[in-house]
Amino acid sequence: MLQYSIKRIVMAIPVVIFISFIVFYIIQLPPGDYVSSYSAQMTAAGEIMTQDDMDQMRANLGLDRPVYEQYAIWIKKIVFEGDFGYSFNYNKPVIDVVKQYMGLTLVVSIVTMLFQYLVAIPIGIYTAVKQYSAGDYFFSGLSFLGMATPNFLLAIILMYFSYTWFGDPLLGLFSDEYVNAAWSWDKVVDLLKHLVIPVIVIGLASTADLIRVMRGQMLDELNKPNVVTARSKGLSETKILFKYPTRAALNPIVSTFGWSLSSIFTGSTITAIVLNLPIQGPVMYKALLGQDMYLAGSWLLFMALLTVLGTLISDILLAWLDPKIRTEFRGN
Amino acid sequence: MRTLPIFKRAKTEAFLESAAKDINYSSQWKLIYMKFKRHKLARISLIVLGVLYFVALFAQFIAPYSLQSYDSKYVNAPPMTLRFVDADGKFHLRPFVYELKSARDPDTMRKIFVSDTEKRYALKWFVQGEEYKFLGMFKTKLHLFGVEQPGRLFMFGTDAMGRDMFSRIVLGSQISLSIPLVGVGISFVLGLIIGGISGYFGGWLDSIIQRIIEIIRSFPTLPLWMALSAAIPPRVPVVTMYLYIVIIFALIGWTDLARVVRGKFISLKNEDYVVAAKIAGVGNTKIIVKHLLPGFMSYLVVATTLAIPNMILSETAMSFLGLGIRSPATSWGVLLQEAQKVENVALYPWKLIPLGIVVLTVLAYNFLGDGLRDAADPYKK
Amino acid sequence: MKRSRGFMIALVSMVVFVTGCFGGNNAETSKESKAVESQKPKEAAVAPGEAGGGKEAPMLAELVKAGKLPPLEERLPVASDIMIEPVVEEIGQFGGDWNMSWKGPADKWGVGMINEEALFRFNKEGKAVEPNVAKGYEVNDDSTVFTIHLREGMKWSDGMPFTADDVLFYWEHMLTKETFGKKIYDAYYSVDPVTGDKALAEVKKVDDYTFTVTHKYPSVQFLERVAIDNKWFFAPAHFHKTILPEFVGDAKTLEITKQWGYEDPKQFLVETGYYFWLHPEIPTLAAWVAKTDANSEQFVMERNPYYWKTDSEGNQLPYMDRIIENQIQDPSQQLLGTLAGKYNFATFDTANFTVLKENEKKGDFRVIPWTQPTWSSAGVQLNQTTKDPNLSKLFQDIRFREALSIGVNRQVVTDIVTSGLGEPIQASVPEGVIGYQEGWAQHWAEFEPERANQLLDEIGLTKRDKNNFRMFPDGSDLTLTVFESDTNKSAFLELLKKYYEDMGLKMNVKMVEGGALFDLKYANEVPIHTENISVANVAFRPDTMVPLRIITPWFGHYGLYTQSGGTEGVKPEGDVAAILDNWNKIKASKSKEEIDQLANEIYKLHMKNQWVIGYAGPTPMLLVASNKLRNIPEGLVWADEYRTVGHAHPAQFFLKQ
Amino acid sequence: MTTQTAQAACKADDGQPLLSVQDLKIRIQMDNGVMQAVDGVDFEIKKGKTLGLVGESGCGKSLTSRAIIGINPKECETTGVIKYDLASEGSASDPIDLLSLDPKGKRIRSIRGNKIAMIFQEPMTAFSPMYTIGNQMVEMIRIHRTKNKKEAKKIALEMLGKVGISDQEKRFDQYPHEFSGGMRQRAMIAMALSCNPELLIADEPTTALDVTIQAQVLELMQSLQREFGMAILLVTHDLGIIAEMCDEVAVMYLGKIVEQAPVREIFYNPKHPYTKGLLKSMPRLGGEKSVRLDSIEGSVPMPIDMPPMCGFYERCTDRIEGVCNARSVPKTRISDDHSVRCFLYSDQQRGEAQ
Repeated sequence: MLQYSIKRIVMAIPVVIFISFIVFYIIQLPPGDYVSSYSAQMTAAGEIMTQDDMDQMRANLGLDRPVYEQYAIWIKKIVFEGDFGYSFNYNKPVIDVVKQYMGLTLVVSIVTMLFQYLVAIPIGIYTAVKQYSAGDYFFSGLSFLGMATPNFLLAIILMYFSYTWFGDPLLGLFSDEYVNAAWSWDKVVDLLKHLVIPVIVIGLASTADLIRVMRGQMLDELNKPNVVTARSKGLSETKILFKYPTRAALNPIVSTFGWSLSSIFTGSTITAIVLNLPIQGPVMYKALLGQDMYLAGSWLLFMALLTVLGTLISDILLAWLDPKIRTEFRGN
Repeated sequence: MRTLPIFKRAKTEAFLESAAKDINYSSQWKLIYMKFKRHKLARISLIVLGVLYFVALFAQFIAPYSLQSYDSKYVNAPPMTLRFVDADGKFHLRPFVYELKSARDPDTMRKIFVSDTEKRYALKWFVQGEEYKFLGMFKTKLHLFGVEQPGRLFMFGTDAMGRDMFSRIVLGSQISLSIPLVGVGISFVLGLIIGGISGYFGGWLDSIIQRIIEIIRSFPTLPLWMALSAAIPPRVPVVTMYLYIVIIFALIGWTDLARVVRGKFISLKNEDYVVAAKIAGVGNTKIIVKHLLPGFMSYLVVATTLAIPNMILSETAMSFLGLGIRSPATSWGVLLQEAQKVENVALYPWKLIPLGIVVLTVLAYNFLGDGLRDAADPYKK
Repeated sequence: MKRSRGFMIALVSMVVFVTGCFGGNNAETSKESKAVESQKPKEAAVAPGEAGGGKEAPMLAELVKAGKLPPLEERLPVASDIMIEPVVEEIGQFGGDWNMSWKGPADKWGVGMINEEALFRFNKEGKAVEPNVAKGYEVNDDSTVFTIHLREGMKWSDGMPFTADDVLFYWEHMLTKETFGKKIYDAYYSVDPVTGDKALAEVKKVDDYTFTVTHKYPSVQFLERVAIDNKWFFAPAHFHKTILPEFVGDAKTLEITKQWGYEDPKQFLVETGYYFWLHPEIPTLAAWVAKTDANSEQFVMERNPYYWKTDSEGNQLPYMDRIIENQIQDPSQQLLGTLAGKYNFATFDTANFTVLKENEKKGDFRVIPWTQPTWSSAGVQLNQTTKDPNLSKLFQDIRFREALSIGVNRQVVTDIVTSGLGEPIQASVPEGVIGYQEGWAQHWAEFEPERANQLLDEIGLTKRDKNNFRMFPDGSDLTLTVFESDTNKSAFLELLKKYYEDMGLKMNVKMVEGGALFDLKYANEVPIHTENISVANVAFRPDTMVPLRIITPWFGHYGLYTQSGGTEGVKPEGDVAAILDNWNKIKASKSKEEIDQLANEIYKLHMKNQWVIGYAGPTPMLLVASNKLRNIPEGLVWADEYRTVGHAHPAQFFLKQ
Repeated sequence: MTTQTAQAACKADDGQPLLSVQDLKIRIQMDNGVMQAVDGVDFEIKKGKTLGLVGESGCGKSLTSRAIIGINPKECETTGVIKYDLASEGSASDPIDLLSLDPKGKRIRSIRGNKIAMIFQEPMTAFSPMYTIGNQMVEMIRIHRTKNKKEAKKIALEMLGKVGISDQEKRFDQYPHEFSGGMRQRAMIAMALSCNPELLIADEPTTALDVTIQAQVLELMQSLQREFGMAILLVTHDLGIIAEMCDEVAVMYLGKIVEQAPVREIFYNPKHPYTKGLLKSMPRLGGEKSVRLDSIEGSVPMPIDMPPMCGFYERCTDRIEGVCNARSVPKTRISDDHSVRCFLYSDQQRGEAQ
């Protein structure tokens, strides 16, 4: 197992290097650079940006150098100094920007994830055990509805209803008075209140997906002969349900955890924009649009790393959860 | 009558299935069909999808108006009610609508619409309207239904430019229901072939393919699309551009399927019957086509039907990011993106009708996939 | 050093605290007499010291009590130099937050303009400037020497005195050294009427509160142009001396740059020297000063305890304690937040008019429309120098522009695009704004499709392709490509496409991202763009109407020609050359009348040529304010030159309890 | 333990049936009607004896065997009486009706695995791949015999040894996939016998195994039966196994027992055409291997809404038109221990049939 993991990690290194290059190249691909995007914004606000101003700015930011040179400098700094570069937009080192948003991003993602698993797995089991019952149809319908409604629209609708019913559209993650306040019990409550809509909106689609997967897996497992064997042994139904089909059905779900690793750190971009959530997704989206390239680049690189790592984790998890593969490694 | 060698069946499957199987010996596909027929929701879904695709095919004929029938008089008009009883209490067999009169509220500038009960327009079949090309072949002015000029029929109300929402939904279905199929088709073929190769042959080929998949999965798609949409010259119509985007989407999106296919191939290739075939000297292609593919064809069918609604939804997301279709070309994504404004939710809720249609379509596809899944499941009766 | 100063302040305030306590009770009784006195500002201005705590915000009074702040009269300029800000409705009450939404630090100007103190600011009508930071000025007869007086005893927000040295410092060590990424502004150059040579002004200190600006040639509009180009003709010398390399050396500046979290010293100096109001560390003269990092979710600005304006009763402004800018990511959040009363002030364009109006009662706010000096709310600019020679020849043909203008039904466009708030008129200067011309609004404004087609035929666009679109006489493809980055324009562009194509002119829309569009403009790759012209007075700000540099789509590379001094770009001819000619005369002009007359010529040339075609008249800017937020004037002009909301003098806004 | 089994072995001779199935009917609701999967099955198993239930796949033999301990899916509507003698519990006089017990209840669960154990045809799928063999064995022992983990493991190891698995300690911690097919089935048997059941239901226990292993497993079962004195219900389609293992045979066709007799009777004096057909298709010992086996012509009809007739009618070579396809076939007693359902033998009891 260890050997396998090491082998996989070693193989991931050239992949990551290649990805870093691609990432940097692609970020440069859309026309214009940070300075033109910045100048366009400032001009729209009434400021006059002349060619000279822009040239000067490009020189200040090192954007006048050829792409490969910029890439080399960037990578060199990452590797040797752990410095991921500088965000033009925030006037801060990239690391600081990422840090600024990481806390709340993790809160949103983890709460959403908990919501997903806590809701989806029991419902998945229920709908499989009671296949074709009224409850099955109800939950299936609900989960499909969640799947079918585009996030951004659902977000707007929920915000509007929250406004008409409670007088507060619950924008962002905190009420105004708590944004800059120190952490307190009230602030936590306020955060939880504001988390309801994001969790529903972000979580619904994947919850629906999870319910379907869980239901399908359970249906497969429930009809396996080992369930009959277990029954013939005199086990109680509950024990059978949880020890045999549920445990087996959870395997693929647990192993997909690795896949969602990168999304935990981003949060849902579109939903976050609509709901005004101060998390990584929109920050990175803005960075991409505004060609704040070191921020965007470092972030994309980070995401790529997580994807590679996530795949690795998924594979290892899958191997570890499947005795067949696990014992093979033990054999080695 | 066919011969049934009773002692040759070394393996019997789960008892219930065997109870049915030997008694009524049918092919796998026939069985799936039979089981599918029993899934009521899936059957209804199939009918719903049939209707939707039929409407999409004859969209220009079914839609009373075109995509460019802007009319400043009827901006943001609510859906009209089809009436049978007129203002005098008289019953009419043929449903009709009243003429809409509009004026702006001087304070809020909102368009106020009042039915003019003096003027009735009966709903008619096969009326003359705007000219279009029927199935892209010949020109005609005939529309399935409508009311006579100058009357207007807005069954789902109008948008901010005075266009009939019903017509836009109908015409938008052409893009929304067709382009996703292209994307799914490409992903499907790529995922199947590459995943199959990776899983069947294994070894260094598998390693390389897996690394390539990892690279593709971590591709930054957003800047890629931004670059693409900037690079495409303005003369390329938006629909074509969107098609390109979907193709790129598919070129990236096949990796998921490929991984599943690979997994299935790996587990199937060690099954006795495949090993037996290999020992017997059957060629690789034949093994794959004859022995491996049927083993999870059902899974593929299901995965595909479930991928289509995802594609439809991702189109709406692309429209949100400004990378999708742009009006006057219309897709459901465009309509949803237009609806995504507080003022529409607050004042003109009928603009959310397209959401209902998208939900319906996605539901139909999902239930269809679900039905297929249940039907293809050999353990299910 | 800093610590000892703090100690001094504490000592002084201890003394004042005692006196303040005694004066407190008189505040109520003295109020009425003060109202009468307000006619004579000087006496009123003396009052705060006497009235004690009642004349300053409670939060400051507390600080004074606690000894953390010197008493009010020590913070204000000398009585005679206090600026009395007239209130719009009534004398206000202290306290409360001014809650708004903003798009984050990218929207620097959004928060900058409303909280800006210029040396001279535009008056209510916008026709002339009035003293603001400056107390007053004198100018000699030929408009070459401007003597500007500052306010004695006026202080920066950190309590350090503001003097002519700060002006001189700014001039000598920042502006002329170009430390903050901007070239020396045009306003500081005077032009030789004969040769057109430019000469840089000289700035000299007379005494602590007086300085002179001396031009080589007459510069009639100097003050107005400073009010636009370089609102703040000063900088806190005591602060900038601690960061500028000239004073601390390059190494130290680099160190400070890193300390502040910046990467590049030059960029750091741009940020601190130009966008100073976003940094809590930098003292300003503004009513509110930054308290938090602008990148945080809430950008908070707090009242400047040394603010140098009072109301007519001697209450130190601003009335409101804080500005709170809540970061939003999507415009819909501003709308929802406003409806829900989360923000007590916001500005909207007309698209949201109906939903705002319908919720006025429920949301307890009011919609205040301000006019905009915009020529149109939907229109196109035809790039006269576009790359394709066939196309530029066509665009330069006045008949083609007329055809494009009359081939579109403005009634329909206006109704759909402006929700009925605009007029179906030509792009023209609105009535009441400088440059207004009789009949301009109706110029080529009728919908005459037959005549439009006839004109196009006359030009020679008679050949048609297989889709029945017109081709150039040489048989090449004729496509009008509109570049756009604003998705809100899509409805208009759709209508435009319909009408243009009805005329047989193929039209494509290319959506590009803002930055990319900016680059394309510079590269002269944009044949048609939908930018609207909005200018309060061409004589103050010529950039959109006179081809001086590349910025406005219609004149394209004519601008590059002027900017490069004739080495690059396209040489302006005909009426465009005439416009430049007039502008050069304005720059060298000796009298305001002459300038007005020349400016009018420029407007007339625009009316005649209609390089900018408008299809829907201008719409108002909507200010939405909570009913509690008072003193917001109605019917002002919303213009960048007047600093948008800043024109309403927000220091005197207040929250009515 | 040994005394208990000895007792059971003793009682085997006194003629009291351990299990008695009467008029067992299983109906399954299908889309196109009700399938009568098992239609009035009667049989008895005496203590220590082996009953073979033979028939083609889908004849309902598996359903019948599973119905005994109530582990059919809930779609199976089961009626009839399944009497089980709980003599060891000291209520010898009053056998209980297993069918009347709640299939999810405690009572039946205490019988499953404990009194009546079952082994299945595919040990690979019958074991869960997720847990070790040891885990799955101990689980059962801990329900019925001892709560103590260590003791349970000891019993399991002992049982593994008994079924001929060497290196038990290691095997105990292995997963099913690490066992060979025969080994798995041995483990299955070890598990089934670990609670000393009185009745072992073996549902095609050797079908999935190759011939040599088959023989070993059968031998194992026989020797264990001798040791523990349990009764066996052997469900199979293989007459060879029947011949080797059983005392009595019941031949099932289309949900009905068409012929029932001691094993010798069936092989030397088959009555029902179906039984005859089966025997013909059986490879003869010493017969030529290359000769293709006979098979019975025709396919089995679906027992859905069947009219009263003989289910074998269409495939029967000896059918009587107008009789076999016109009424349901009554049971005919040929001798004391031989009965058959066929009109060919029912002349003398025609009155009864009508």
